[in-house]
Amino acid sequence: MMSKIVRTITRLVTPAIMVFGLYVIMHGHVTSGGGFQGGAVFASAAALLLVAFGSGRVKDYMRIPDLTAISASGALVFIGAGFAGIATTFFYNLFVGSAIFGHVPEFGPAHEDIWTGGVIPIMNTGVALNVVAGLTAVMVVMAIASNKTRDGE
Amino acid sequence: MPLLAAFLTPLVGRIGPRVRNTFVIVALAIVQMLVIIVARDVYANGIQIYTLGATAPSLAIPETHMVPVRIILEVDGLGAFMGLMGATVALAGAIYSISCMKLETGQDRFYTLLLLLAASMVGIQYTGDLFNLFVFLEILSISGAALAGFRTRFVDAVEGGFKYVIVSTVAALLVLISIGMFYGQYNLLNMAAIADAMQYTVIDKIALALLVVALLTKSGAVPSHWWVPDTYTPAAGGTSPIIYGASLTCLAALFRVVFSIYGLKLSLSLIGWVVIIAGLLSMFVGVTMALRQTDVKRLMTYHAISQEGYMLLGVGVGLAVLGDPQAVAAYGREAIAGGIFHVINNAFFKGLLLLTGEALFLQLGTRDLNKMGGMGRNMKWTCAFFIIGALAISGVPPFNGFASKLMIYESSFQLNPMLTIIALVVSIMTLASFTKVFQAAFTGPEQPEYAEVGGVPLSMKIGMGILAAATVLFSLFPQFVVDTIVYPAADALLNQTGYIGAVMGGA
Amino acid sequence: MVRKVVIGLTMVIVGVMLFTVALMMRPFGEPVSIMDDYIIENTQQVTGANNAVSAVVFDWRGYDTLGEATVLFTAVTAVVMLLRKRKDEASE
Amino acid sequence: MSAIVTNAPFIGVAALACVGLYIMLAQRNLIKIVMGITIFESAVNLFLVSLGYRNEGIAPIFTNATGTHMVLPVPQALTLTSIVIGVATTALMLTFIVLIYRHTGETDARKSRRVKG
Repeated sequence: MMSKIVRTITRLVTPAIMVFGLYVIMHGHVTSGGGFQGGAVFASAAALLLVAFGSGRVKDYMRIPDLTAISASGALVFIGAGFAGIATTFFYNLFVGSAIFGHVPEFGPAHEDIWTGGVIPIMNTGVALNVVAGLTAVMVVMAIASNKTRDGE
Repeated sequence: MPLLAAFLTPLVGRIGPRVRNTFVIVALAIVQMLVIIVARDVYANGIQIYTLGATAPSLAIPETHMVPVRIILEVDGLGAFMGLMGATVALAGAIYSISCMKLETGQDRFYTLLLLLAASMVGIQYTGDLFNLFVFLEILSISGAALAGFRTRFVDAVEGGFKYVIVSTVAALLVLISIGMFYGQYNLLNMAAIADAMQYTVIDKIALALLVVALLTKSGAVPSHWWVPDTYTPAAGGTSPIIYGASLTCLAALFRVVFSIYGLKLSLSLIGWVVIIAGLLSMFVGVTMALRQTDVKRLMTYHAISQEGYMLLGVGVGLAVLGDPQAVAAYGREAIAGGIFHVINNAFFKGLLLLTGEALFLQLGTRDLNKMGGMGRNMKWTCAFFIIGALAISGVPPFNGFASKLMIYESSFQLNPMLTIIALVVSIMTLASFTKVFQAAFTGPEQPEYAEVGGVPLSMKIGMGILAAATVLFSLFPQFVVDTIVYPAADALLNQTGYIGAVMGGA
Repeated sequence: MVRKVVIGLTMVIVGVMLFTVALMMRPFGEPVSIMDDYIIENTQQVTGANNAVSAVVFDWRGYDTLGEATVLFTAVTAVVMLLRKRKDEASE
Repeated sequence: MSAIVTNAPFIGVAALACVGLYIMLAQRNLIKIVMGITIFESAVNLFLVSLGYRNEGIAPIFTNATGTHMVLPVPQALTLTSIVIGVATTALMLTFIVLIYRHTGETDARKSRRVKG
């Protein structure tokens, strides 16, 4: 548990970090960024919470089994997107040219169009779930463990 | 779609955390089946390639372009062979683990990691892409380290896991640097394409040195063998044979790199002799260290190092003469085949021995040979399995260990008789050391404090039984096994042109 | 003492190797780009994505990313497993 | 001589790698060893990224791009992958250190490990 200033600032900043993380994830196929980067940004919000409020409070509303389940399901979304194209080949980009995310931009500089990229946005989301939940789980577990170690000594 | 196995394994690993033992076994059995299907296909039709994400699986190189862009899975004889090995060992280890892990917590994750380890073993063998190899190597090392450190209440388990992760991370980083060197020069990541473009510059030589060092380290050959016993000895339940299988996988990855990427462009005799000397040292140091051990699993681990020496010796002999077609035909091919045959034999009987050692530990609560005795009466099955494994590993004639060692002896004799003599001496020392274990653990007066120890649970018997059955099967039909699966694997290593041609098309 | 020699030797060998590579490598900023040119030219048509890096990560080399996600998942599983509460601990 | 100037980034990478390696080998504290590995790893990542640099190239993103003279995208993707892998391994190594510390109350390699790496 840190001082009041830190906690207040954390309250203010955390939603902004999360929104920014989401933006990076959603626009991963259009601007720089992507599931991994956005996921890491998102997880840094969790890290901030951990530092500011201590592992004791955070672990009450972030439960490890849930986090692992989310992580696994994110990976499942990813691999599911890969399998979607198995009729042609594994990881075949199925949705290019279809109704979902199917717009195909012209070669060369193009303007922002979020409905592009075929299967990539979906994979991005899956990976992001994986990263967010995974990193958060690791941090929470390690925070708890190191606290326990310190108290035990 | 011959390569479904490779896709299916990671998927199965994902579902793992939520479903339990039966599912794991079913999944591994399915993987085993798919691996066998793939292997049959490869042996029937030659190298199979599968381009991920292309409009057609066989479209390795995009039209209008000269080099492969996407990741290509490429399965040749060696890949199929090693996949078979990995899947079998993983299956046996998993079955074995079911009953002996009952007392532990965190089983869900244990099985997840076990599946991931199995997946990565198959993945390493099937990939045709260098970077992909690196990625799977990392999966392998992380899951392996975690499994090694699974019994967190023992400090040696934790330390073993830590060593494993440090060693493999450094090794993987060295691999990554060499990948960067290839990429910088040729802008390629596909192994076949790199082999095609290879000009054998100074940078390539350095990359080769780094790769050889890294992969030898990971497979635990002698200059860097010190981590092996610490990691295997405390490894939990059925995992030690699987981790051992993982080491052998790294060994196979080394063969793949040396033969398929560098192939004839090497200064062969030099590298060949480096490999041979590493092999000899491994053999000798491993077995002498083993003779001094009283910890039953540690002893077996040192034997594992020593046996790895045989494989390196066999393949090294083949490598040393690779440039000379006559010598290859005369004994090089046989040497390589012997080395590879020894890999799979060893995975089976060494895995079996490690499992029996683990069974002793679980039932008696100690790994110290001096405290054991008379267990032949109480643990009849374990005793029988141990005898099979021990005879096979020391190369006693009817068993498969003899068949593969004979191939290595014969061929290495033609290169240099000294090699054969050392190998024979090591073999005898192996036998001596296992006789000692047998006497200490299974015969002799019954120790009063272990009078109530019963036999092992059923699933452990099945797990050991699978490996024992494989050992016996290979012993009964060595010629058949060698002809159907070993020689194709050896030929796959020798046939670098075919490996390149499958991807680059008509090269 | 032996330790220091070993460290020194390793450092010298690896250092020489690395610096040789650094010097022998083709000039910085002028990469060979057979594979990458193809990707830059074809990314938009084939994958429909504007961000070529994302396209490489998820489409051209999707299998690597699968492996990568698996690595992360493995590590998470491993960490959670290793730091789990043990039975003997829980009973305290 | 000219190679030293043009390949300065690669030389920097090599130097960084040597620093990491030295820390890895010479330090006794487990956490410092992990730090050494991390430094080595960043050197490798930098190596990969710098391999993909093209003189006066722009980021390989077509949105609002002015041309197609771009930095190579593949090394960036590879680096992304290897960074994530690095995070994973570092987490695992630190976990092991926490466990070792719990058992021995030490993070010193001399006391908690029989063989030194």
